[in-house]
Amino acid sequence: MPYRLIKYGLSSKHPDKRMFTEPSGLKESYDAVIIGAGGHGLAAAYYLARDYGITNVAVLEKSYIGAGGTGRNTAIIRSNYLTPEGVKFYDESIRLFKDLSNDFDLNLFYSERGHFTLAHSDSSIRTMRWRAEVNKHMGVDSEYVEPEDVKAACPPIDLTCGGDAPIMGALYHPPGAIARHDAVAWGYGAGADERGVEIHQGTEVTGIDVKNDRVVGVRTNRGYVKAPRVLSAVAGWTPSITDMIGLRTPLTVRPLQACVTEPLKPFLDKIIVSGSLHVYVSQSSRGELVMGGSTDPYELNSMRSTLEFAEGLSGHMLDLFPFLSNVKILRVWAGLCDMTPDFAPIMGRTPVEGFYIDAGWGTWGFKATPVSGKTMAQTVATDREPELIHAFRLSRFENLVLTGEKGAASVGH
Amino acid sequence: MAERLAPRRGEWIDRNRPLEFSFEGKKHTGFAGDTISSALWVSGRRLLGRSFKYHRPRGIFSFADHDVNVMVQDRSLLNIRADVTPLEEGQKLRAVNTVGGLKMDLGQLNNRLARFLPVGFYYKSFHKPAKLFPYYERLIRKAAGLGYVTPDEERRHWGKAYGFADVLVVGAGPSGLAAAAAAGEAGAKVVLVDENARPGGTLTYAEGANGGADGMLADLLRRVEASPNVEYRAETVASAHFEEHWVPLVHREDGMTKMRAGSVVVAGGAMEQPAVFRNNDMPGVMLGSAALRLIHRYAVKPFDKGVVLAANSDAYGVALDLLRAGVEVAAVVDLRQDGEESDLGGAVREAGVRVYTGHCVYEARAAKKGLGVGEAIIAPLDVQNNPIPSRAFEVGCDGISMSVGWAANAALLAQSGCRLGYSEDLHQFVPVELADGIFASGRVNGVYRAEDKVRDGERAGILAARHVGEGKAADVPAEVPRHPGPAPSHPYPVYDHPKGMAFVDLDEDVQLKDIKNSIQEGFDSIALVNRFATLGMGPSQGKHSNTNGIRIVARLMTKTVEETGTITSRPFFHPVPMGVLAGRSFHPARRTPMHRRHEERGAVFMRAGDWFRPEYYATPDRGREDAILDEVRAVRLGVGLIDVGTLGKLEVAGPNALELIERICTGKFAKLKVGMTRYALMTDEAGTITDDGVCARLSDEHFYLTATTSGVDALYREMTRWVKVWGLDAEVTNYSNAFAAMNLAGPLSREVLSSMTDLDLSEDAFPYLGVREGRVAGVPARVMRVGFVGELGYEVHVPADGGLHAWDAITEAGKAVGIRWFGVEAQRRLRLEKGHVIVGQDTDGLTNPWEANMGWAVKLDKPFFIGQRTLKILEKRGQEEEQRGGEDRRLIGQRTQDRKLAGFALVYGGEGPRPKECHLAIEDGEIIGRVTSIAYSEALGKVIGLAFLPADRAVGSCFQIRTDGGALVDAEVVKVPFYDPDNSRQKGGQREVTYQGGKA
Amino acid sequence: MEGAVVTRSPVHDALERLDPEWGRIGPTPAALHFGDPTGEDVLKERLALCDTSALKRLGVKGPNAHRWLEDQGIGVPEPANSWSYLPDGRGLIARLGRNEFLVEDGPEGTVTEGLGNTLNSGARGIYPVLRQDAAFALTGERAGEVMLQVCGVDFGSLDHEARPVVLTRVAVISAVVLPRVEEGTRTFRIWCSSSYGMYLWEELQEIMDEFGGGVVGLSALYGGG
Amino acid sequence: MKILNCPINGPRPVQEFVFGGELREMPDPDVATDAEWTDYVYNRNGAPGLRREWWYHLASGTWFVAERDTGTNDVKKTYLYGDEVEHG
Repeated sequence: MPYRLIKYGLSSKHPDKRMFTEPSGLKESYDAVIIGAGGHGLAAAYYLARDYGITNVAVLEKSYIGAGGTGRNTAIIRSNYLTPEGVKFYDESIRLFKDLSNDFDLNLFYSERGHFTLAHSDSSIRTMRWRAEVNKHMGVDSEYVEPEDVKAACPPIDLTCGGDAPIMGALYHPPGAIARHDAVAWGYGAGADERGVEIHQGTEVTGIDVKNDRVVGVRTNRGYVKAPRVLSAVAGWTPSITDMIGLRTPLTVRPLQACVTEPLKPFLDKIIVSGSLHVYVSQSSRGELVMGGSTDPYELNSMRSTLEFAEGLSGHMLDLFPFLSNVKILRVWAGLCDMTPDFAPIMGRTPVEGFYIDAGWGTWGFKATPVSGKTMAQTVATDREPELIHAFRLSRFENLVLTGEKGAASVGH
Repeated sequence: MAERLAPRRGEWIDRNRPLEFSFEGKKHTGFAGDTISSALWVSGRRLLGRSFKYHRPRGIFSFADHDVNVMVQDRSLLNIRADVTPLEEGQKLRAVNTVGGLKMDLGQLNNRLARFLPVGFYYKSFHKPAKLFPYYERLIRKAAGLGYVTPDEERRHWGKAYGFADVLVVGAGPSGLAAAAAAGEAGAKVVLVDENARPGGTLTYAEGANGGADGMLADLLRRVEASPNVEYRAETVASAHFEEHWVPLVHREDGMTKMRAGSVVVAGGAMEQPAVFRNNDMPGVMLGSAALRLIHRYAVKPFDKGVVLAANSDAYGVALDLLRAGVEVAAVVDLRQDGEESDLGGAVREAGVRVYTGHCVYEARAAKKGLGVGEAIIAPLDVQNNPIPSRAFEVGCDGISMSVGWAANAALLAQSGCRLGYSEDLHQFVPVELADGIFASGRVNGVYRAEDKVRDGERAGILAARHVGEGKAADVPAEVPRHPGPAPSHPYPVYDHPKGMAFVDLDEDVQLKDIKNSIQEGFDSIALVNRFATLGMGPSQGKHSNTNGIRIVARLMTKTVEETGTITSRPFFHPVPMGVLAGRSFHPARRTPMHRRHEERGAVFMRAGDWFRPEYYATPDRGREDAILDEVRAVRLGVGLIDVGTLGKLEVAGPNALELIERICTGKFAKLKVGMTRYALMTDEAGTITDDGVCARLSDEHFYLTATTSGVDALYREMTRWVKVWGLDAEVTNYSNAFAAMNLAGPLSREVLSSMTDLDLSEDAFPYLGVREGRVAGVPARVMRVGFVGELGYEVHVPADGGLHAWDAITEAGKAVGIRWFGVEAQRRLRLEKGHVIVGQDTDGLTNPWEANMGWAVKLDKPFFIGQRTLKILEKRGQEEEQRGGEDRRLIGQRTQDRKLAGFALVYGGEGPRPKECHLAIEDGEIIGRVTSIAYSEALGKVIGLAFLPADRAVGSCFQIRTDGGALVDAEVVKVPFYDPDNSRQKGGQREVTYQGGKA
Repeated sequence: MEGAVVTRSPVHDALERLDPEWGRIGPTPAALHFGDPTGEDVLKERLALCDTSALKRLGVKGPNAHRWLEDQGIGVPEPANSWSYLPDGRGLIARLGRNEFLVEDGPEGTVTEGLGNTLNSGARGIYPVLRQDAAFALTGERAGEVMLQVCGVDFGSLDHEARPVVLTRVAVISAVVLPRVEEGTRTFRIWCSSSYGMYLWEELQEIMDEFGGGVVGLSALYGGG
Repeated sequence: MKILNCPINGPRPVQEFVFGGELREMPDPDVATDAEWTDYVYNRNGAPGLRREWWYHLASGTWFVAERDTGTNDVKKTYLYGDEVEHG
């Protein structure tokens, strides 16, 4: 039995100290303010403090730690993207992810399960091979495989999908993993907190003050704070923040819904994704099937869930796994996705000096948590974007140089 | 050994229908009407399940699907909630989540180790050293889960219906029945649902509490039955509330009705809540309402000698009912200092039951042998409601019933957007602001006395009817005041114990101390406790744990319950099987009129959206590749026929038809002569290629525009939208389904067609790119001379109902010259030899016309087209870059700004790895491009293809393609078209074909 | 080699498999009966599916279509999305939205033919619409229940006096539904794109089997044959 | 399920419709600067609030305008393009 558990057994009192210090009041000014205590915001705070010694930082969260996309996503981590820029970026994220449990001394249950993206048409076969080729070129373990290989790795799957849209091939990505999403935010939060960063929950930003195109401070429901540097890391809530300083972006917001079943004995080892069937599924270490689909069919900034989602998802799940008819869906929820036209994020500096943006995380934000934190910390600390995120600048739209993560328009999470 | 009580009025079991079943391999009998749990309990079984984390012994607790102590598996049926699932003949039941059976469950080791597995333990361990984690993880994953699935099980299909009602009433207790009756009598169409097998709610079990209640029940049922407007559905769960009063009604067997209601009355009652004390999860410890249901519905004695834990009048009703059922009531332990003042209290004392006021059950202890309760440790409470262990004493018993309070069953209210507030008088959440069209009545509304519930139901029913415009006449009864007198719920029935095991959430084995520790670690809000301690995360979704959980967090944070807030109530109220949600799950399929012929000829189909298209026609003696080459050859040397009916086809007519086409397409069409066609390319506002096709001018104001199979619906939508925005006088009609279409192609096509049409096919009368209207095989047809496959060819469009006739006639006429049908794959190869682009295959989500070598189709000098402005910017930037001498033009994957589609041919002789579509072009270890199309051309005796390459690659220059397995093969940039470069053949010229034959 | 043209219902093959008694409407084979006519009448009252695709149809739209039809002596239903009988009392004219009309003859009707001859595409504000529908009739007491399995519209709440026409989704594809009572029998007339015809036919048939319905011929619907 | 009120076909479940995005004025391409044009092409108003949107009723091919609050999903009114008559 691990030592830590023995410690619990032997100590009469619960031995763990607070991960987050008691809430205090806001200071008058900070070197930097980060809006949003989700994974991205807290990761940026963590690396600002750890790598740049910038600790006079306030993370302002209108709700609670990890209340947004961090606690609502389906915790899939992969780097088998389409563009070299995307592949490099997400691969760095995976590299960082692997060390986090040790960095934090907190078990994120980072679990490499292997990730299949199924193709049901010759056009998606082409996209899968395209991704595989780019991935391999960038040194990412990723291969186009045949239906038999899918069956071998995931015996319960019905390759015919009920005869309707047979599986014709797949992109296999062995490093594809899942992790405890909440713990990622908690780990970064605790690490930042430990280094002196203040995390203020229940603190809503109501305005941002700009003087001659430079950020000077932030207004909140708990008072005004001066800050020369402000990072917005609020994903689905970004447009409300950028509107405060009149910054125009291509972001539109749609709900993305997900659900879990009752716990089942483990039968699904792999992460299975089907763009054309709008399904992605993995089985958690608790035994629940964690499932999601594609974003809602129209823009909406509210996290209501719909029956249509549960109906559609169930139908498609049963196309893949017909024997799950009697398995019950326990809980359905939604998160908000800030979508970009090219399915790549928006990161870096903005026309407003001192205001930095980390957005456009659509359905792919969780897997980028560590690398976005690291690169945005560098951007905020040095006021220069690292090469790794050049392709994600906001200016790419005005310059008509998009990043094409959408490729031939294929979906995946 | 327990046994059935004497037959009692209103019992739910049918004693004439005994049912045999087995549990954990042992045979038992019960009666029809029993639930699995009641049948097991009456058979003397007390250990019915094991808990999720510690594998602690568990028995009946809420007996209402508010906990999952008793979850069983019946062969392939998993996670059956035994408390509420009807007993059936021949069920072979096993408890879920045990290791080696329920009794000897090895998992209970975890219980011994509990102190080593505190809250969030899995976050704190197993990750060091990292290399050991996979090993721990395997163990943890194995321990996870409840029931198991059986992969060879077939899919079960449920029907799924839409439903409509003026008023939906949820809950058929006294207030629900009254609401349904009142709404129905007011003239509203009412649907009344209840998850129980029979209507009546509390009236079917709480005899002591509402004496003479069944008279009331009978009256209510009479009223409901009398009303033709009321439809009652038993065993039906209102599983959630979605936008616009959209409520899925779920029935185990009948599946789901998606009910749209004009208004909804939520009369779901209240869920009894447990007290928290050491070992409160032990078999034999149960809620008072559970004990009563056992007695009154199933004639089952809950235990022989019981202690009644009390904090409200209900407890005294329970005590009386227990006595009547022949249970010895060892003591009533009342948490309240001044006990029960109502007559019920008196009645209990008169019955000689010992009542301890201001006391609590401090601990439950197991019987010497066995896993159930053996005695209750009772301790007095000080004025702060803290137990005084030093003065504790024990009372022997085999059961403890808890009646300490209720939680409003308000899930639907919360989901519908009603605001709930915590009433400090009632110590429960009650609706303070109702959403539009939502009404609450009964205990969910804080109304507890039977007669009050009926009045409250009447009121809600009439209001709900009025909301949909019925029963204006009926006068609305006055507001029914919330429960007067002592609160039905105790504010804090939570009693700590140094040895722990005081459970708040039984699903997840969440103890009181776990919540304390979560907060100590800084997870100091209800939301974070919910996530960190997994409070309320289990299969019963906090039904028995959220209320106490919130109270505990509030107490520890020294906040009010109101300030502490609630845990968001998410769908579904009870979990719903995926098969029920999926229902029939329709899979639409589109077929052309010739589909049957394709099947007969052994076509191998491929899907294009909903469409079925023949990829090629399988021939017995030839493989796929050969069959396709045969089809290609037939078109090049003779004549072939392909079904192109899935093509998009748009009719554009009216005075502004031309103007519309000019604005939608990149080319110029003003000078297009009537009777002629021209290639049409469409871009979006970003200048990205979205679709292409052929535009035929049938008259000055009448055009026929083809588009891609997958693109046409979006194109049609956009065109009709722009017609509105631009105020054009033009009609666009989507004829993609109305017209069948086939392409007759090959040097002999004219010969074949001429035999069956009134059209003059001579070169001058019907030139290349011409369009004519006439008859083909007697069917009115539009015929276009197109060159997609690079041979003399006629695309014949006829009304769909004549499609098969025309197809058969052409085929018949072609027999003499060996006509051959060809499929999509052959067509792709034929067009590749011509270097024609397929939008969506040779282009991607960012491709502009120049990149696709289609600059010739783009007219930047015309007034306007969608995307023109962006393309002008791109052109300008291109020129600027040109002047800058084109530095910084490194190609990065497909994100280049100066890539171009180029034709290429492989230069290897003989065998070698064959590149595939989307393989990458590589130079100096860098990606310089990507293959978009590639195939073997028999005509040229080469493997040819199209690839995105740097724009400056000249014909004759070489590059390499990385194939599967990494081998690089050499390719040379060659001029397109590869085949018949000056297009003389499709223009009808009779140039000789040089046909290489042979294979790569 | 111009043989007599034969046009086919989109579900011709499905009908053929049931070996009906064939008749013809113009160039289109129509299934008149499947076995014993009296049996069909019983089915028709309980629950039956009938292919009416063979009936002659004509479509016209545009701002002046309304007036043009009146000029041809066709009584045009006034409100958008409503229908009325053709003068012969057998065929019908449905107004799809505001400016589009679907005219359908009864089995022996000739209205569409007459209109077709006078309808030339040149005319201002009048655009012929080539109708190539799969057309079905769903009849009987239980027809409403079947519709509830495939369509989210509350037909029960519609005012049938107003002769509503409903453009909606049936089994997730677009369709025109005309609910009415024909000689005392609850009937839903359904038109959908011919390419989806076979799909919708099979879905409806499967559901009908569950509800104890069956397929009947055109004569069961229109009598005679 | 969300109900949309089509000005021609009346109230229908949202699945009968296709979302057409926010109703936006195209700047005059001959007058607009490159920056104004690319702003029109790519930038959007993603913040919650009342917006005029395009919606399309599939079965009837009807385009219409809905005034919808993207924060609450409440549809204030719907009408045909160019005619602002209220339809619930």
